[in-house]
Amino acid sequence: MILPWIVAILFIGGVLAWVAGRLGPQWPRWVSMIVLLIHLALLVAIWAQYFGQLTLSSRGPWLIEFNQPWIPQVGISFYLAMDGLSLLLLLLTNLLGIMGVLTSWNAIKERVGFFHFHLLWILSGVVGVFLALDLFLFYFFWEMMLVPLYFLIALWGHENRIYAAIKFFIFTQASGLLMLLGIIGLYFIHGQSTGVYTFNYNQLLGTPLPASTALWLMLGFFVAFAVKIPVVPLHPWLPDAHTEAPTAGSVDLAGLLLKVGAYGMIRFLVPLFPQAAFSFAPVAMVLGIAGILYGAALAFAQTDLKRLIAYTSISHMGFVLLGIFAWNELALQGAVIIMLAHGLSTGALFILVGDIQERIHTRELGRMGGMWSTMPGMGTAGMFFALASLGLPGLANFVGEFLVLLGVYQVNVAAAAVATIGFVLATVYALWMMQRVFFGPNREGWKLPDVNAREATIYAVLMFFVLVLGIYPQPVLTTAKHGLDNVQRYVARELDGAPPFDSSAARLRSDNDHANPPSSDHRSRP
Amino acid sequence: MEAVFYISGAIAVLSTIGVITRLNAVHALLYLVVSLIAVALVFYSLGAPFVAALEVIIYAGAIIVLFVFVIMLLNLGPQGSREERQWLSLKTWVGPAVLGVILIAELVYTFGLQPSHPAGVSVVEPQQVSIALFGPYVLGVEMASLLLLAGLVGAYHLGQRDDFRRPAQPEAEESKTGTRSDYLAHEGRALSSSTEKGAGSEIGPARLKGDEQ
Amino acid sequence: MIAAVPMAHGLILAGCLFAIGLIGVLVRRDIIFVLASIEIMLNASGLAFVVAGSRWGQPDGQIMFIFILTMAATEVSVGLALALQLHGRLRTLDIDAASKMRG
Amino acid sequence: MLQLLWLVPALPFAGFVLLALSGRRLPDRWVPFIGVGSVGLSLLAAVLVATSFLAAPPPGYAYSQTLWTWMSVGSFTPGITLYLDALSLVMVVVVTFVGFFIHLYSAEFMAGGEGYGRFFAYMNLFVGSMLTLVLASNLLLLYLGWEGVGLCSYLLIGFWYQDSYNGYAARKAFVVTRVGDAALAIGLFLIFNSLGTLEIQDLMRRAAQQWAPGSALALSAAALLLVGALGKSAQLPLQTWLPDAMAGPTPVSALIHAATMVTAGVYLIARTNVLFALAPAVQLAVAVIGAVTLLLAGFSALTQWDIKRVLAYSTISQIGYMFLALGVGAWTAAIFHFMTHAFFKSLLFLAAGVVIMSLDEEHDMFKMGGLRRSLPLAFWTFLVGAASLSALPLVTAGGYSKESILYQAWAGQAGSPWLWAVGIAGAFLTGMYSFRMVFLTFFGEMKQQPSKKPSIDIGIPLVVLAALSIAGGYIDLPRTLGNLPILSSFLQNTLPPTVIAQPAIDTELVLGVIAGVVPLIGIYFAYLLFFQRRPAYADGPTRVARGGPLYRLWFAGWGFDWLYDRLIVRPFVWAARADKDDVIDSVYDGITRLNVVFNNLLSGTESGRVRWYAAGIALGAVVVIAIGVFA
Repeated sequence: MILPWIVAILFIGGVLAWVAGRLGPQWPRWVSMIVLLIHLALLVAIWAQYFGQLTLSSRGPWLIEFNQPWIPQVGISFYLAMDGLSLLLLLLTNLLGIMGVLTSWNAIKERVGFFHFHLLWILSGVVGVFLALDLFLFYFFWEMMLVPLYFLIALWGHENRIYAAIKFFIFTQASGLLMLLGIIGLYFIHGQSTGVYTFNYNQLLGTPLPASTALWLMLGFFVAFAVKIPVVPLHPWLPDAHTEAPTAGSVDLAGLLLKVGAYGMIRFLVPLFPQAAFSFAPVAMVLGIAGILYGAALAFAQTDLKRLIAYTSISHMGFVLLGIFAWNELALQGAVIIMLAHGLSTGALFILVGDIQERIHTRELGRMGGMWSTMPGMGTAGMFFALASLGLPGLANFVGEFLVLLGVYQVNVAAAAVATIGFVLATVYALWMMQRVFFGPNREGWKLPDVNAREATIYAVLMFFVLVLGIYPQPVLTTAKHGLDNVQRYVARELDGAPPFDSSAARLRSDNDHANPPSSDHRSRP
Repeated sequence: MEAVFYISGAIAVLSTIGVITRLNAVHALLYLVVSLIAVALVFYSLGAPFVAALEVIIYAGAIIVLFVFVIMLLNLGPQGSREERQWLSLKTWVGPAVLGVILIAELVYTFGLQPSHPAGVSVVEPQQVSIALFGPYVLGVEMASLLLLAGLVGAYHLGQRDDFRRPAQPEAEESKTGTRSDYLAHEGRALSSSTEKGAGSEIGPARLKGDEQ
Repeated sequence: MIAAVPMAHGLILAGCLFAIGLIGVLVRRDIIFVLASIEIMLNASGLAFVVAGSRWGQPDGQIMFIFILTMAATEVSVGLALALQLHGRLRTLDIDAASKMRG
Repeated sequence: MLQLLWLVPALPFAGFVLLALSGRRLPDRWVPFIGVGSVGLSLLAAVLVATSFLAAPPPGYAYSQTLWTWMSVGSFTPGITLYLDALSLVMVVVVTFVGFFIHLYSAEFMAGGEGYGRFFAYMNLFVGSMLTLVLASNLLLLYLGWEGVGLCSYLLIGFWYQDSYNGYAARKAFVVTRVGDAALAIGLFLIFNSLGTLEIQDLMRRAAQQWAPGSALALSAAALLLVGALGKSAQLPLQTWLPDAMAGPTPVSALIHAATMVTAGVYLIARTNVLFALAPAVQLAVAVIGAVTLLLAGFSALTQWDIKRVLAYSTISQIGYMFLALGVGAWTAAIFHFMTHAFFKSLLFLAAGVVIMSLDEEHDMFKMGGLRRSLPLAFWTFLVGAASLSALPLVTAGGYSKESILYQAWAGQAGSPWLWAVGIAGAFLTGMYSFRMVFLTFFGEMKQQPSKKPSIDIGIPLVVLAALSIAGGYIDLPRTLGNLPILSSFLQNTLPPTVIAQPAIDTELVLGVIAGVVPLIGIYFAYLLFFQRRPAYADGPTRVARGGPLYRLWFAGWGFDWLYDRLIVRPFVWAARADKDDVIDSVYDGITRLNVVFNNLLSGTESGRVRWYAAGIALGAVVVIAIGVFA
């Protein structure tokens, strides 16, 4: 019964924040902060309660389920379910939500209530997407998170925000419609073959599909998720949307909306169309690598700091795409870790840019430089997160990227080798950013206030999580394993004749058939 | 009886050609009356006397008279046909004529496809028509009456000739007797002023519309 | 008085009248002539209905003609009222003068 | 006492955390206590662990301590496990020892400068990462240390961040080493994919069983590890970053770019010696690269005017010797040379630091001179260092280590006379450029009056390192001179013994004599060229400008920088800048513009004239009928 509350809290919180906006600018901030904290408390309670159950091999596929028929005639049910994967992403959503609210504490001055209304509705849309297991409900939340972000960018954005907002909306909406086609196609094919017309994920899983239609339906889903990830040819909306969005908007945009695409692929795309996904895998991997290299090269060339960071997130998410389509346990775990790490580190970088922009009212790299002398605190934070984004071992991104490349190497050696070049290019743009912003002579003679208490807490919290995820990622890995195991089991079940390179999925299936005792090689944890 | 059909058909075609080629409006209308009467004869020859009567009474009688009435009202006089002459150069006839001929050719071809069944074999008495009219088609009749009412109201409203019945009255900015270009200019001014006013009143959030390129 | 005229001829006659009316509409620039040509086209279509009705010996054709008649009547009245307005406002009967609504 | 092993890397990390968190709040007086103290305690812990290790060597001559499982995903379960054996013991002791003295030195050397706390924070982070690298039991933890030291070298080279050239040099260092690290990462993937583990000891055992010597897997794994080592140890072709790395403060150059980090590659190859033994072709490549690098660097060192760049090229050259030793299978000799090199090279850097500090940041040797009497301490310690560098026989530590390398280059099973000949030529060059440096800076008439005198804090490290530069060699005397191989026998517990083709005492004697005489000839040449005939040029750049094309080629590090700039840097920058506005974005803009064009076209058809629309309808009707009837 708790799942609908998890979605509803933010939903109602948004309305409350808007209403509270009437009373004064401070109120909505506190309302949304309280709502998010309650939401966090709920999630942590769930995690603590179910953590023990995560590692049991006899665990069911879902931690919590909530299924309520919504429009029975058409087979639509209000079906929410949570497993390890979605729990992690919900925690990330909540954390970045709180960071978003904190960072725009006094950045947003006019129509504060309305701002927080949009912010919380984006979060509730994203939470809904991570929990929905009814394809129609999934698409409903998919659309729901889109509109408030459009208004967030359009109303509180920077210079040419209208262009960016419309471009973002068209890209996502058009691709969303393709996904809708895929959903409906699947719905009818399933209905014809089994007589049961339903959008329920579990029942739709096994639908027998002829290869060509499966490919087309899968492509429908792929385009929608590829636009969100973003995959290279479909990425141009991201730099504009990021540069023009207010800080909280771009934190949520980078942190959450990019993950929705990747989550969608793991949850819906590959399990629903396993054969088509694997025949499409080489193409997707090439796109992933292209994303890594192209994103990195362009990031280096940008003169607008926020645009630079936007392109870096294209490069990072290229790794995630690579990991998903390698589809073995290492690559998938790596993809999940990168999703979390990217959310944290790139979110932090956007907050940093927001703070810098608040001080010097520009994002032009040409005018920055030598800011370490006036803002050492900001400099250290910037250095920390730049190092995280270039994949320094000991920080979160490296764990993810290493696992992905390790997994991809088992599937496709050339892909892993070329993707590793991404490490070098990442170093180039990260250090280039640091040089242009913090090091070098202070040409403009900036005399700026260093990090204040609020900003310091944001950076400290994010630094803590990036460091812990980098040094001791085990709790996250075990939770993600719960989610990934049942997704891999679905795919393995459908691919009884598992294609050659998908050995790990088949092997996984054999592991789970004879319930293996909790694996003995778990070293004694301190 | 076929002779009546063919002769009146030919007359109808010739007179309608006459209608569209006349320069003077009244001449055209007279040709139109001839054409309608010819068509009425055709109806009669096809065994539809009631409709033939209707055609003559309503179509030729009422509608064409209405035309003449309006022409009288507009009292164009000779300068009307002078305008017509410089409008109707031969060049303007070519396009539509070609189109018309193609259309006729297509219709002739299509009607010639099936073996055509003789029409007008039996006379349809007016009694039959009226039974059918107030039988299954009673709804149609009511709708027709509604249509007529609408036409009546519309014509009455549009017919208000208040603005040009009082030419001498000095309206504040309406220049009644200006030529067409004045009118357009005046229209233009009114239109643009409204948009400035529209932009001025910042109804939506100022930033949304304000500096949209 | 059985005319036994083949239906096709009737329909062809209606077609010709319709086409001529169409040419009239396209060619003439005076609104009165345009309305007259429209009347011709309506009359032609009525003719076609009556021919069809008489071919089956059913009254339906004629009833349709009656409906067309009423529609033509209202159409003319409104059309002419518009013509009066046009003349009042634009001091001319040239139908192309009223081309305010364009892209 | 072995349980204290985890303290060795943990203490410097703790020092880093303390200094980083305290930031500017900590007054400068307290900074050195934390900075130097943490490394000192780490040295103490290392010594304690070493003594208990030597006193009661644990079973299998190795001790492993697991702190926690870093990550466990399916069969991939790397742990944060420290592994201590003979090799890593030597490395730990040397790193902490030299590190401590350099920290002591920089406490006074860097005093008063801006970012004092930041400097020691980075230095502590470096020592911590280096110790993690050395003590790592699996390649992933080694990779963590590997990247950590790369990061600290970036941070410390770019320490004086106001000057954007330092930033450039720092970025160059990190990116070039990162190229090597990417290759190393691919090597890790390959090893895990085929052997199933990254634990160094396990993977070496499995490699020996599963990989046939010279097989494709063995060759590619060894080659990738080699490229990683080349990047970090600044060997051909990835050596261009080290000379520019001299932009950092001198203690940094001493610690990172002389003693410890640059030898990480040597440690990696020594640590994974089984992989290289399984790939003889790659091992030969190691030797050849080492030989070629030592020669090229030797020539370049001859032409530099900046005292620190001479030492930088000399470091590249000396590491070339270590690679040569590794290539011919003389594992212990390589480590021995690493140890002695750490002592005398850091000594040279520290002494040079004193000279630079006292001449107000003057780097140009041609502007120095006659400092013998004014900086006696610096002069004598510099002389000892230079002697040890040029491997004076019998007296200096460098002599013993280089002599053993040269002997095994000749007599070693994988060695060959050619390698030995290159080694000897290198020794000659080393002698020449090291004493060129001594004569230019300390002899001749004094051009600048030294303003500051070094204090006691600087004196102690110099004296201690000078002593070690001499005494350091006695712990591994070759058979011909006392036959006391303590170090090599100790290292043989971990590293395989060197296979000597035909061990004959006379060849060893002859080679020993040649290896002793050649440096003396080099020094004599330096004496002729740079002591008697004082150089006429006022400063270095004019000397280079007037030098012949060969001279300028050597000065520019054989043109590698120029080549890479043309080959890689400029095309990449140009391509990225050209595509700044994202050509794919312009594709979408193109679509929108196309849209507008169509809009204009179609809106033209709305002419507002009724007859135009009627004509349209009529045309449509005609077409539809035609289609209906004919199609």
